[in-house]
Amino acid sequence: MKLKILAFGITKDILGVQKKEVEIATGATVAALKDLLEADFPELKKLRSYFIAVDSEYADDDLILAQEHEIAIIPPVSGG
Amino acid sequence: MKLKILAFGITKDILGVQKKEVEIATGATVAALKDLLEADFPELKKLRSYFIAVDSEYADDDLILAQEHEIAIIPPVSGG
Amino acid sequence: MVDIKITADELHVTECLNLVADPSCGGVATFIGTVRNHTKGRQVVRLEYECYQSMAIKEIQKIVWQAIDSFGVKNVVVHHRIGTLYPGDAAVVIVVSDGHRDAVFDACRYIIDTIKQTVPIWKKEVFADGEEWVSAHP
Amino acid sequence: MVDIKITADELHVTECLNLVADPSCGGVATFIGTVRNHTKGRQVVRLEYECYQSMAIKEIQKIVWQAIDSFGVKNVVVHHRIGTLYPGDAAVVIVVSDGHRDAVFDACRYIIDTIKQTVPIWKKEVFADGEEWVSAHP
Repeated sequence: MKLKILAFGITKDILGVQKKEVEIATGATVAALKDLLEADFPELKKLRSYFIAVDSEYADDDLILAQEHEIAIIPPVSGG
Repeated sequence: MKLKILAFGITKDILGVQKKEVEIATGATVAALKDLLEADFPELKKLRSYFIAVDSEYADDDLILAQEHEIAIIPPVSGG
Repeated sequence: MVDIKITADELHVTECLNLVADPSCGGVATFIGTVRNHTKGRQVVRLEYECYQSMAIKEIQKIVWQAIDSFGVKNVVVHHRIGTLYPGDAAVVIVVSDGHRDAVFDACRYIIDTIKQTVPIWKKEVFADGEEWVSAHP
Repeated sequence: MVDIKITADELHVTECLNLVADPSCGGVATFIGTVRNHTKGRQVVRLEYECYQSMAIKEIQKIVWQAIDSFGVKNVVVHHRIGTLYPGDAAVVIVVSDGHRDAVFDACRYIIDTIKQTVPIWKKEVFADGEEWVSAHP
């Protein structure tokens, strides 16, 4: 399946774009997506941390992704 | 000696005036002044508490008073 | 920067904020105490604030310097209003700015808590059917 | 009353204070986060704030409702600015009002502390000689 990924902050710089399509096995989890992203963009592993949000909520590693999800990479936040 | 006493808040109501002269033995302490005031104005004893300030500072009971002091009765404060 | 004022005039929060404005400070904590329209179920018509001015200024100065000592904050403004106040009016404005967020909160809270304990300012609540000096009796 | 806003426009503290104005509330605590002119000894030229808007609003709403649940406060305003900010500009204004002084301080502090931990807003510090996403790296 194809996932649409949004990237913000430093992850937008790492991916080079704000929106990206990623091809991944149907039924893949958040953890699998992270592995895939880290393989393509090893700079992600140098971050203090990062999370995946699904439909505007922080997602656990075992959440199963679907094509209709809005998926975002959330690097360490620094609001305020 | 004669002491000039300022009264504020509810103690102004109890004394009936904002400034009062009190006659007391030379060398009297804050504690002695309080006894004298409470004898004349028993309503003072019904307060939650009250303090004597001497020259704009809270005074201990054993401080010795003098005619040139500015003395004030400080009932429970309620600023803010 | 420290600015302390006791005044019968209306308090202006923006004036206080402008006083502490400092581009080296990233955090500003403020406490504003306003007159409530009720107390223990009774409707408040107005408050009458009275003050022993010379001592009140001294006591507020002590509190502000204790706060600066304890929490290391840079700028503090304390403006207290006296006289007749109506529900909604600001009676006290405290503003603290510094580079450290925890410090500005701690200092601001220390200042208002201690003002309420030691500064010789008194308020009388005036109700439709009577009046009462706040905290005077047990 | 709850009012949450993320905007590219200048923040106005008096607007936020007017929103929480409530004669049943005697205490108002405010936190204002402003842009500092230096960080770790380097001169800050400007900050660039970026935001995942739909999620950021949701996360701020969660935080505000947790604060209302935990501390029982009545009125909360959170306005966060995004886009390009310069030293001295307000990036966030939080205002909490209630009848209880401790509660407004606790709620205000909880809200800013938690915003800094969970809300998807990012700032890049731009220096004369480079730029850096804040907190991105260990």
